[in-house]
Parts: sequence; structure tokens; C-alpha cells
Amino acid sequence: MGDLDLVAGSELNMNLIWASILIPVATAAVIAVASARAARSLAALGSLASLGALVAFAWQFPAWSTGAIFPEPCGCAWLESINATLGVGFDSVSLLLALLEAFLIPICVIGSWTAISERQREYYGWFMLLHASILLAFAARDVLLFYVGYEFTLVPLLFIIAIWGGPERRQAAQKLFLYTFLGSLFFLGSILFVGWQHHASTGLWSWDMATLSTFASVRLPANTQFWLFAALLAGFAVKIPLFPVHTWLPLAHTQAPTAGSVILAGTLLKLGTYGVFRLALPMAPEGGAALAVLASVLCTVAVVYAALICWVQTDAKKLVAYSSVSHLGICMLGLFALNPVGAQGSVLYMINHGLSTGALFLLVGMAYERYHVKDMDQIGGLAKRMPVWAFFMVFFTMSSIGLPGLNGFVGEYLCLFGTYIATGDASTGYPGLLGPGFALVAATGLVLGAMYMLLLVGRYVFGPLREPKDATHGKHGHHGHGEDHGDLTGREVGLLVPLALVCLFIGVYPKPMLQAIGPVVERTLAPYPAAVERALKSQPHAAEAAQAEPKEDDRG
Amino acid sequence: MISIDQQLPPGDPLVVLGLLASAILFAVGIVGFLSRRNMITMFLCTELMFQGAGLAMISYGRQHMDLSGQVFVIFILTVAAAEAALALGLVVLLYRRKETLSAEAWKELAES
Amino acid sequence: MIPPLLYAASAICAVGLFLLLRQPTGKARLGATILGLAGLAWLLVQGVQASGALGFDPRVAIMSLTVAMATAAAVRVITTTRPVFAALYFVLVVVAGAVAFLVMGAEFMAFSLIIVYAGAILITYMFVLMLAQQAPDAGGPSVAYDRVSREPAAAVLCGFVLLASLASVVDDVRTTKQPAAMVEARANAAAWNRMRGMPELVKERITVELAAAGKDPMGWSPAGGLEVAQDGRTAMMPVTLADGTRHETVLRASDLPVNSTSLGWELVTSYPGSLELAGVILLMAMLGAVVLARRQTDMAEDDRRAAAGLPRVNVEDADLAGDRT
Amino acid sequence: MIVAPAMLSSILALAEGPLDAHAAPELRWAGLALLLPLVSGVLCLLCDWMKIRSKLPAVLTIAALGGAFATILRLQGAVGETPVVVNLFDWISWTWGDGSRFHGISANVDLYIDRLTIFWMLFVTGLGTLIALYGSEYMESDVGKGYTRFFGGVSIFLFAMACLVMGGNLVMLYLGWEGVGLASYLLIGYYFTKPEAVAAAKKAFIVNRVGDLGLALALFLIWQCYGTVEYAALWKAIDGAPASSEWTAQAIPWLLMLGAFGKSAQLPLYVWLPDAMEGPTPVSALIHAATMVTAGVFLIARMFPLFVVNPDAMAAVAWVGGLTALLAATIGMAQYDMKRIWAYSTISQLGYMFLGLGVGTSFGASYHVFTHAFFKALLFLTAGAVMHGFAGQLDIRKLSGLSKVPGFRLVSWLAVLGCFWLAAFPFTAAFFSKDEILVSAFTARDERVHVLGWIGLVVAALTAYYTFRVGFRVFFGPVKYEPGDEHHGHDDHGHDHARDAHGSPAAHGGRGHHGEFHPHAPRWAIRVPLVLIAVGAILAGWPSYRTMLNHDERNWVKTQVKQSSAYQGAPAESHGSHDDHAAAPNVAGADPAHAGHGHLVLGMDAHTAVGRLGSLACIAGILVSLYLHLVNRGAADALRRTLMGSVATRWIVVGAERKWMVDEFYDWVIRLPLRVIANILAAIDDLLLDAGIVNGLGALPAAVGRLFRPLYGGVVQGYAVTMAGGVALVAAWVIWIWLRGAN
Repeated sequence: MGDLDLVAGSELNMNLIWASILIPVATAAVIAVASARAARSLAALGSLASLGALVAFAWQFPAWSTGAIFPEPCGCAWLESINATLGVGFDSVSLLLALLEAFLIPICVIGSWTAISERQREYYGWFMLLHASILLAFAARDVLLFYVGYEFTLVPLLFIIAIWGGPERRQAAQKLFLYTFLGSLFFLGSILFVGWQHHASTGLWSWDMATLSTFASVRLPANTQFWLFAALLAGFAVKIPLFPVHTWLPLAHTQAPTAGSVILAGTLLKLGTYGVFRLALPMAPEGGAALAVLASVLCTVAVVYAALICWVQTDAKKLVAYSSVSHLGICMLGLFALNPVGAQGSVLYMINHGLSTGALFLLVGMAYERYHVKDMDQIGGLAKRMPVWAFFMVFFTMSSIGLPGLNGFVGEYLCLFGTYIATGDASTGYPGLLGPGFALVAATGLVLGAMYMLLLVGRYVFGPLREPKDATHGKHGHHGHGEDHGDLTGREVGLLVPLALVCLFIGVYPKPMLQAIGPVVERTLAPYPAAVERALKSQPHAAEAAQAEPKEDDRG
Repeated sequence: MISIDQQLPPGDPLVVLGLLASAILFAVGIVGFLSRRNMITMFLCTELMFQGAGLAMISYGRQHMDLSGQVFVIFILTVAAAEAALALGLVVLLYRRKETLSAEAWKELAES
Repeated sequence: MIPPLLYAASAICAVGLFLLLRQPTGKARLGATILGLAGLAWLLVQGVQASGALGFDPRVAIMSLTVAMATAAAVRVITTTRPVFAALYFVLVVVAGAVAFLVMGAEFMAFSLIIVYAGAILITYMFVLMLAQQAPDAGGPSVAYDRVSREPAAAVLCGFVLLASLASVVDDVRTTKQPAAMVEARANAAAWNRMRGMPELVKERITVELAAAGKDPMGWSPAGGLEVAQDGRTAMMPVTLADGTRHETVLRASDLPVNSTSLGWELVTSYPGSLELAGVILLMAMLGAVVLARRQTDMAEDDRRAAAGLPRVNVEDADLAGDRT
Repeated sequence: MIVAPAMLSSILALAEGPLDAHAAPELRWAGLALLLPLVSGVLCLLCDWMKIRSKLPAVLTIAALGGAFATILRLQGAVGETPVVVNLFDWISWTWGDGSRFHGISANVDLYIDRLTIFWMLFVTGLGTLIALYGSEYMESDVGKGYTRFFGGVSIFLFAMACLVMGGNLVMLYLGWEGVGLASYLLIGYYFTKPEAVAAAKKAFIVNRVGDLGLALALFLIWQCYGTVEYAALWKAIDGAPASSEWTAQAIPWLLMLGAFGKSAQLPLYVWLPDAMEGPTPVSALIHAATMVTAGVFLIARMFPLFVVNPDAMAAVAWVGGLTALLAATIGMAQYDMKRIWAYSTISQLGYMFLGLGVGTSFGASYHVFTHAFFKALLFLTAGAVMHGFAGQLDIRKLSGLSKVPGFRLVSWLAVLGCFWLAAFPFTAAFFSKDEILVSAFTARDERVHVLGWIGLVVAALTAYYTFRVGFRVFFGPVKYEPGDEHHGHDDHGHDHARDAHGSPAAHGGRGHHGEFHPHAPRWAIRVPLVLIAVGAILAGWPSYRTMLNHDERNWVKTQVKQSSAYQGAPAESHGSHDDHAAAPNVAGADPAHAGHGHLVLGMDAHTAVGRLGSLACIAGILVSLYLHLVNRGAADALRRTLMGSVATRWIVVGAERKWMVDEFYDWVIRLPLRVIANILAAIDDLLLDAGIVNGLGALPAAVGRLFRPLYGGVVQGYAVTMAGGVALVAAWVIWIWLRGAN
């Protein structure tokens, strides 16, 4: 559709973006008419093609180190009456997230080859649509377009969970849909408000993210920004999910099919964090500064709370699901540190969490495919049966608990670091509102994380072999998996190896990523030092932290 | 109390009474339709409402010194007659099905 | 403006109706009736006062009695526990309605109402009642579902709201009308117009007038059109008598066509399409009635077959036949 | 910039070592010390995936570790007094704003090579190589099963340890810190079908994580105070900055301490080490005795400048060390499992090292680390040989007189040698290193720690006792042994594999063809490392012999330590040798006048006094255990019985044997409450948040709908009511509008 009327300058890039988004749609259309047997191969091809297009775009992406959005906004109109456009474009952060998405989707698709045996065409068709909508959300530079992508993800996911999910799939799908939909209504309302304000004060309609952000951050009064940020945060908090509104996640994860969980943890949750990073923070700096402490308290609570809950889970998948809540708590904490260190760590954490947690879900699903049991009371010690699986399990566990040298560490470390140095002290150039207290509590997440993840490994992977009584039932199970209880097949290893390599690379050499994320983070946080200063003035206890600043300075 | 503006000429009390009667008949008809369980009585109540309507027509026709009101009563009679014929046929049909005239015997409209 | 007292009266009526709907007996019933009638009376009095008419008018008295009777009968229709009585009370309602029509000068409609309703429709009802009446059960002379009225409160509430809102209209009769004289004048003008369309009637009336005036009623010829006077009460018509002299004939309102005539004229001149439509409707109703009647016989047949264990004839009823047992 | 080229460049950087040229060409290849173990680890992984059923992985690992050792040896010559920083490639380096101080984090993968690094890496890689050689035979029964896993773990461990020791910044150290944790986790859990092993591995990792938490926070604090986490810049910053009274600066040593105590198994975090003995014996020897557990000592030595400015922290270190030494010694006296006894002795000796650090002699501590590494490895390896030979038997009550069992003479005598060293028998290496520590304890400026000297002496006696308790019981006396029930902890097919691995069933342990048990004599691959390590243990004392014989103060270890951060302002060092006040650039109030000879212990110079007292304690302990465990073994049991007899003394025995219930205490005070809370939270999350609030709100619309349900029971009037009511309301509304309009 949109790729016909493009401005000439960035035509190729624009085409590539649209190609990466539309190829899955076309694939879904083809799958709908293709034979059920061809569906999975078609889906794999489509997702790989989309990945290829996006990689091609990323290869010639000129703004890795500038933090600019590329390509230039195009005039391709969508709703002329309110001047909503089909503008797409990436800056390095959104491009990285989109790459993550495009990277995970083939893994999900190919990972479902044996797991999904009935109604394959619908399944892969929905997956392609899910892929397209997530990419659209990351690519959109028009806030309404972003909303469309953001919201449409729910539809395929609803069906994926409700049709191919576990025993309680209906309830899970319903809850996921209603809950997150309710949340995103806040988000829709607030962006409509901003757009309307823009129209009211300038007489022009615009839904361009950058325009609206600058407008809102500059023109809206402080208390308006406060409520704006609150509404946006409330909207995204459900998706992230933050502490009190997270309860849809464990259910959805436990009920979703493996690939659904992977993509849910991998990129769908990132839509929420990305939304906070891309919309909430730039639009309402005053509100961000005013609400950072509250939000951080929620995040910190989430870290400990979810970690402790993980610790007493017996369902492997549920454990990993709750661990997502805990991890994203740290991620958002880094963001609310409001300094480049934390924000950068947070963005990196989004990617890392997508990789390692997605991989963990994949692994749990692989075991589930063989035993049809996730309950660690009934199953365990699988390392004896599946050494390769066990290796990957340990590997990704270590990456998930932030072992240095693997991807988890860099993001987590930077998040905590950023939180730690986010004191009133301005010697870093970015005064913050959190400080050591938050970091200390959140850092207990390191210990707790080790506790529950090693519990998982210790019971599920290691220990004496425990198999369910009817372990053999999987052999003639309704999925086309021939030799059951065997170790990972070549296909599965082929899925896991790329993930592991990326994890390793990020852990060993995060520099390119950090350099790519850095400028965007600085651009996003540009209005914050001033806003935080104002917020500090208004808070007595933080004010004396600011008095401690000269002492810090003479050393600096 | 209704305030009477003296500069206005007096209206026709018959019209007023007719209108009131029509209102009453219509209301009573509705009440009956809603509160009776016997299908035949319910249809009688609809006839009551027809009566109210006709009365209203006549009254307004008189107020406006216009014959259209009365003409419409003819049509009302027509419809009433047709309705009665069909409705009563249906009633008998239903009665043959369940050997009762109670409207509550027919709950096919209920969900589940 | 809101007429609160009207609403109060309607409320009283509603309460009385509600009490009656709960099938009281003895004193309670009497009290409820009195309450209802009182409310009704108050309503009517307010209505009459609202019309602003001064002085006593027998027609008003008759009308009031008629309305009271109609109302009472209607209430009985919906409160009696035996459908036959309900039907009979409905006859009463119809009769009262007819009287009201008469008083309001719709003679034709009055009689046709009696004929169509009391004569035709009610008889149908009676037949149906006889066809479909259940034997009274132990509870008394009627069946259970007739004795207990269903959710009277909700029903009465709806009825009250309707009554109150409709009753507020009586105000309309005076506050938003132009003087009655003007109305009458326009109406008469219309009537004279209608009369122009009836030359035979005009000739007859003029003949009568000439005779009354002692002129030669024979051999005259019209010498002009019918000019209606300003107030519309009279109309002039110049004629040339047999001896060639001109004479201004004066026609009075009493010479206007009677209700049935003008009604028929109105019907065929202004509403021919509607008339056809009504005919079609009646035809359809007849056909429908016939079809239904045939199905009934088939069903009777089916019942017999079912009783004899034979397959049903009406397959489309099979499912319904299921829930009959 | 584009990702792909960056990836390329990074890989190149990994391959060809430092990108920036350096003075000494050896430095260019310093990265090999990290790279070689890593490569061997990867190769082991490949072997595992290629299902290689030979000793190839062992060969690879030994070669790689040997190469690393050689690299270090070459560096030893190359590195002078001034530390060198070798940048391998950038890891985390990122600045914002103007990029000035406090406007950037730089934690790259570079090596900070000074004498301390070399010193540490020498015995780490050396011992690593030898123990890998030992393991190549010890683990042979697992060839084709866990063999590659084992050596992969060892390789990873050495890589991580190299990062820890050679890393140029605290984040690199943290990387190594966690890496050795991972390796120890994997190797303790080597027999992953044994629940105890898995539990022990988990315990080790988690307890270490608690310490790592402290370390991580310390990193943040250090950056916050000094704006950098790189050693080179950090020392400058510290020199520049006056000792600040900021709580941040004050807290740093305490947090570092926490990390060190976790890794080095000190109070209160020592509980993981005894359980860690579930791992294969070479692992216990390498990781949990010789090298990894000394990481804490290295950390404090490395960060010494941050400690010396904080006397309270120093005292705390000293006290924790002393008390740990005492506690572990008392527990060790009452255990029966040989490996566990050595484990507790390790804890106790580590306690000595921290005592030394606490009283300011980073030299003494490092020296003790050095000597201890050898003799403790020796002891563990001999124990392992015994265990290997006697089918996993480790109970000192069931083994006796092994020195007369054919094939075990060498092992036995080496073990006894190790016992002498551990007992710090006069003029053994351990004697000198312990002497250094105790002397500094007596002569420390901080009077609060002097009593620790006496505690140290008591512990010396206890150590001698329990050491020789094992020595006399196991290696002397009548020949009598029962085989263990399990074969190095893995399932019963183990020995069949072993038999395939090397022929001669006769020389092979296991209830062979005809019922009775043949001890399984160690072969060269076990004997050679044992001998070499024993030689190392003896030579470890060489510097002190030189000092003692021809009063030559130039102690090699001391020079190593002196030319490193571990010596910056080491206060109590000054008493030992008079020439090195200069070596303490910013001595925080360590004035020469106060140092050394001023102190008299029992009227004698500290050195002589400690020497005599130490020898006395050692010999006394040996004599007691000689009587109780060799001459009259019944007496020991009698003593135990009498102690058990009276209520007043019962607690001593029970407490010592039950390890003073520390594990149980932790279970009850930390783990249990946490679990209860977790269960409560899970219930809250499930019932209150989800079922209660969320589902409750979700049920609201349905409930509202149910209010009107009766209307729609399917009866016509129900719908009619709605319709009529609606009509009525509409009518009322219309009328209302119309009436309002009417006037």
C-alpha cells in the first residue's frame, strides 16, 4: 500500500521497511490458500525473507551513531482529515528491537514445526500477522500508526493462545486481551489528547512522534504533563507488565503455545517498555521527573516480589514467566534512573531479556513437547536424557541471571549502576531521584534470581531422573514427533545456536550496541536534567541529597 | 394546577376528555399486556390499546375539525381486525402445541 | 410547564390499578376501586378545567360518564381472572368508546366500531376462547395463570409513565391552539369545498331552499359558483329561476353534507391508496387465517398419528413436537 | 557505524592479542593466558558434541594450561616494577556529555599486569596444569561420559580465574569472580544425578552470589567516589583524593569484604565450602583449596589502598579471619570424612590469611596463600588417590595403615609430608608464612587485634591436632580398610568403564571377579603431579630459608607483593624489613617509629616469641594426636565418651560434630522465613491480585447484566416491559422537551 507514494530520497530504505512488514502479510495470504502441509515451510520462508529485508535495511542504515530517525518522514497520507500518515522509520533503538523481533520470529515458526499439528494454516497465518503488526509498531513514526500496530498484536495473539494453548487457554486469552486492551485505552486517550492539544494550539493536526514529543514537552504545563505521563505509564505498565498489573502474564505464558510464549516474552512485552521510552519519557519530562520515584518503587517491589514468587513455583513455564516480571522490573528501574547509563542499560536489557527468556521458553517448550509435563514435581533430571538440551538450559539460565560475559550481565549491570548513581548529585550531568537505596533492593534480585533459576536448573535439569508415569504416551502423541524423549534434534539445536551466539556476542562485545543506543538515549533524556532539578527543588529530602553534591564535586 | 391564560379562547372539553380517555385506555392496555399471562387476554389488551388510539384520533380530528382523524380510525379498525384474525389463529396453534394459554409456556426466546 | 397535579392524579390511578391487579377481595378490593375511581375523577376534573370551558354542558357530563365507564371496563378487562369476562368487559369498553365517538360527532365511526368490534372481532375472540379454554383447576373458576398477574409493579410503572406523559397533552388543547372560531371557519370552508364537489347535493339543497323561500323550485339553473361567507357559516349561490329572474340562494351550515357522506367522500378523494392498502391487508389476513387454520387441522392429524405411533406429516414441526412431550 | 564491521574488528582483537604495541614483546601475548584456557574449553565442548570417547580433552586442557603457565613465566621476566596495562579490546566503554570524569564508564577487556598478578597467576596456572594432569587419570572412569564436561569446567575455571586476577578493572574482576563461581557450580554439580551434589552446587553459587552482591555494590560506590573502576586510574584517584569521610567511601571496604568472605568461605558465608566437597577431588583440590578460594584474599590485597584508610574495616577483616580460623578448626577436629576435614582446614587457613590482611601484612597473607596452595593441594590429591583406590572410602575410621598397603606408600608419605606442612611444623614453608601473620598480629598498631595473635596460636595447636588425627589414623597403625560403597559418586557402571580404560583388573579397585576387594593403585599420571606438588610445597619455603640462613632480606614473595597495589600503605609491613617504607607511598599514618621491634611478646622480640610459641603449639598438638590416634586409639573414643557423658561438656562434642548447627541456623533464620514469605506472596498474587481484584473487576459487567436477567427469561412480557418502558421514557422525554419549549 504505502510503498507506492514515497519521497524519492529514501525510497529504497522505505521500500525495505515496508517489505519487511508486508512480506509476512503476503505470506499469511498465501498460507490461507496454500495446503496445510506447505504452511509451515511458507511461514518459515516468509519470516526469513522479512528478516532479510530488515537486515538489508539495517546494513545500510546511516544513523547508527547519530541517533537520528531514518528515513525522512514521508508525506504518504493515511487519514488526510487529521493528517495521520503512514510514516515509518527507525532510529537505532527501534531498529534493534525490530531486528530482535525479526530474528525471533523464524525461530518461533520453525520451533513450532512439530509442536503444532492441527489447524496449521491458521496458526502460521496468525503468526505472520503478529509479526507484521509488531514490526509495524516498532517502525511507526506516526503515533496513530504505532497504536494500530501495538493494538493489532492482540488479535493474532488472542487466537494463537485461545486455539493452540493449554487447558485454560480460553480464560488466558480473554484475560490477556481485555487486560492489555484496557491498558492501551489509557494510552490511546492520552495520545489523542496530545494530538488534540497540538491542533488546538497550532491549528495543525500532527501525529508525528517527534513533533508531538517536542510540542508536549515544551508547551504543555507541568501538571498536564504529570497526568499525561501517568496515563501513558498506566497504559504501558499493563503491557510491560509492572508490579500490580502483571497478573495476566503468568496465565498467558503458561497457557500459550511455546512459540507464543517466546514472542510474548521476546518482543510483545518490549512494546510496553519501548512505548515508555519512545512516548512517555519524551512527551512529559515534568511528569516523568515527578513520577519516577513512584514508578521505581513499583519496579523495585516487582523485582523482589516476583523473584520470591518464582522461587516457590513448580511449573517451569510459570517460573520463567514470573522471572520476566522480575527482570522487567530491573529494566524499567534503569529507565527511570533518568540518566544515560541506566536508560542505555534498560534498552540493552530489553533486547537481552527477549533473547534469554525467549530461549528459556523455547527450551521448556522442547521438553514439554517430549513429556507433555511442565510440573517440576513430576519431571526432572532431564540432563540424563537430553545432555545437549541441558547444556543450553544452563547456558541461557546463566545469561538470564546475568553472568558476566553473557548478554544478561551488561544490561543488568548498567541498569543497577544507573539506578545507583541516580542521586541528586549533578556531577554525572544527570541528577536523578533514586540512588543507592533502590539499587540495593533491586540488586537483591541478583541473589534471588540465582536462587530461583538454579532451583529450576537443579530440579528440572539436574538431579535424579524423574519422568511422568505416562512418559511413553508422548510416543504415539498427537504431534508428528517420531522418536520421543530423545535429545534435541538438529532442527532444535539449529534454533538455539543462533540465540546462544547472539547472547555470547552481546555479552562479550556490547560496545557496538552501546554506541548505537547511546545517542538515542541522550536525545531522549535531553530535557530531563532540568526537569529533575525542578523536581528536586520540590522534594525536601531529595534537596539535601543535592546539597551533598559539592562534596562529591571536589573529588570529581 | 394548570394555569389558564384568560386571553386564550376556551378549548373543547370533549376533546380533552377524549384524549384523557385514550391515554387511560392505552396505559391500561399496556399494563394488561405486561401483567396478564393468558395470551388471549394479552391480545384483548392490545385491542384496548387500539381503542385508545382510535379515541385519540377522533379527539384530535374533532379539535382540528378535520375528517382525517376519523378516516384513520377506519384503518385502525382494519389493522385491528387483521391482527385479531391472525393472532387468534396463532393462539389456537400455540394452544394445540402445549395445551395451555399461558405465555410463560413459551420460552424459546431465552438464551440457553 | 409541568402539570404536577395531573401526575399526582395519574399516580393515584396507577396505585389503584396496581392494587386491583393483585386480585384483592372484599374491603381491599372496594378500597382499591374507590381509590382508582377517585384518581380518575380528579384527572377528568383537571382535564375539564384545563380546557377552560365555562358553564355546564350536558355533552361534557355524558362524555365524562362514558370515559369513566370505559376506564372501569378496561380495568376489569385486565383484572378479571376469566378470559370470557375479559372479552365481555371489552365489549363494554367498545360500547363506551362508541358513545364517546358519537358525542364527538363521529357517528359513522361509532357505529362501524360497534359493528366491527362487538360484532366481528369479539365474536372471533369468543370462538377462540371456546376452542382454547382450559378447564378451571382446583383454584376456583379460573386457571392458575389467570389468577396471578405477572410483575404488576413493573407493568404499572410503565403504564403510569405513559399515562402521565400522555395526559400532559391535555394542556396542548388550549395553550397551543388558535381560536376555535378560526378553526371552525377553516373547517367549514373545507366542508363547502367538499360540497362543491357534490353538485347533486347542492341542487337538492337549493331546491329545498327555493321551496322554503316560496319560489318556483322547478326549472332553475345555476348562475354562478358557490360563494362561502366570511365566517363560513353560510354560503351564497346565485340562480336564474324558470322565469329568468336571478335569486341569491343562501345555504346554511345545516345544509352541509352529513358525517358519513363527507367521510366517504374524504376517504375516496384523499386516501384512495390507503384504502387499497387496507383492502390488501385484510386480504392477507384472510389468507393467513386460512393457512393457520389448515395447519391446525394438520397438527390435529399429526397428534392422532403420533398417538398411534406413526411418523408425523409436518416435518418442520418435528423439533417443536419434541418439546411438547 | 554499522554493527557488522564492529563485530569483525572485535573478533580480530580477540585473535591477535593487544592491538596497541608495548615495550616488551611478551606483553603482546599476555592475552594468551586468558585465551588458551578459553580455547581449550571450547574445544572440550566440541569434543562433547562430537561424542569423543578418548582422553583427548584432557590432553587439550593440559596443553592449554601448560601454555598459559609458560606465558606467565615469560611475563614474569618481562614485567618490571611498574604495572602494565594491556588492552585486548573494548568491552563496556561509553561516555556522555563532555566525557570527562563522572561522565563515562570504561570497563574494557584489558589486563593489569603487575608483580602481584604474576605471583598469583604463577601458582594458579602451575597448580592448574598439574591437577589437570592428575585428573586425567582420576576421572578416567568417566571417559566418554563426563570426562569432557570435567575438563571443560576446569578450562572455564582457569579462564575465569585468569580474568579475575589479570583483569584491568573491577568489572573484569567481577567477570572472573562470577566465572569461577559458574565453574565451581558446574564442577561441584559434576555428578548431577546425586541430589546432594546438585544441592551443594546450588548452595555454593547462591552463597557466593550474596558476596557478589556486595562486590557489585562496591563497584558502584567506587565509581561514584572515584569516577572510575580501572585500577590504574583508580590508584591515581585515590592518591589524589584525601581519605574522605563520605559514607560512600567508608562503605566501600565493607562491601568488598562481603564479596571476599563469600568467595573465600569466611564467616558468615563459609557454609558452602564443606558441601562443595561433593565435587570430584581434583576440583576440590584446585578450586576449593588452592586457587579459587584465595580470590577473596586477592581482592583485598588488590584493593588494599582502599582498606588501609579504614582501620575499622581492617580490624573487622582480622577478627572475621581469626574467628573463622578458630571455628573451622574446632569443627575440623570432630569430623570423620577426610575431605571434609581438609575442607574445614582450608577454611581455617583462609581465616589465617584474612587475619594477616586484617593486621596489615598483605605480604604474609599472600605468602600463606602461596604455601597453602601447595600443601593443601597435596593433601587433597592424596586424599583423592586414597578415595580413588578405595572405591570412594573417605571415613578415617575405616581406613588405617595405608602406608603399608602396596601401591600406596608414596601417596601415604606425601600425605604425611602435607600434614607436617599443614600443621606448620617448624621450618616448613607454612611455618614461616604463618609466623609472618602472627607476628604482624602481635605487633599491629591496632591494639584491638593483638588478642588475635593468641587465638592464632591456639588454632595452630588445634590444626596440628586434627591434621595428624587424620595422618596417624589413616596412614599408620594396623593395616585395615573397608572399601567405600560408591565409586567416585557416580553409578555402578563406572568401574566397568574404568576397566575398559586401562586393563589389569587385578590392579583395579572394585569387588572384582572373586568377591574380595583390591585397592586400586594410582599410576604415573597421579604420582607425578603429587611428587611435583610436594616439591613445590618444599620449595615454597625457599625465600624464608634464604632469609633465615644468610640473613638476606630480599624475600622473593615480598618483592612480588611489594611492587603492587597490595603494598600501598600496608601499615604493619614496616616491622619486617627496614628498607621498604619507601614502598608504602601513602601510608595512612603508618609511622616508622611505631613499627616493629617496639613490640615485645612475653618479653621477647615478636619474631622469636611467635616462632617458639608456634613450634610449641604445633608439637603439642602432634603429640596429643599421636597418643590418641596412634598409640592408644581407644583413648580417643574413651575421651569422647567421657565428654559425652557429662552434661556440662556434652555440647562441645555434639556441637563440633554437628558443625555448631550453622547450616541449620541459616535454614531456620533465613531460608525458612523467606520461603514462608514467598508462599504468602504467591498466594496473594494468585488469590488477592488475580482472582480477587482482576477477575473481580472482570466479573462486574456480568453481575450488572445478571440484575436484568429475570426480564429476559424468554417470556414475551419480559421483552415487552423493556419495550414499553423504553417507549414510555422516550414519550416522557419528548413531552418534557415540548413542555419546556411551551413556555
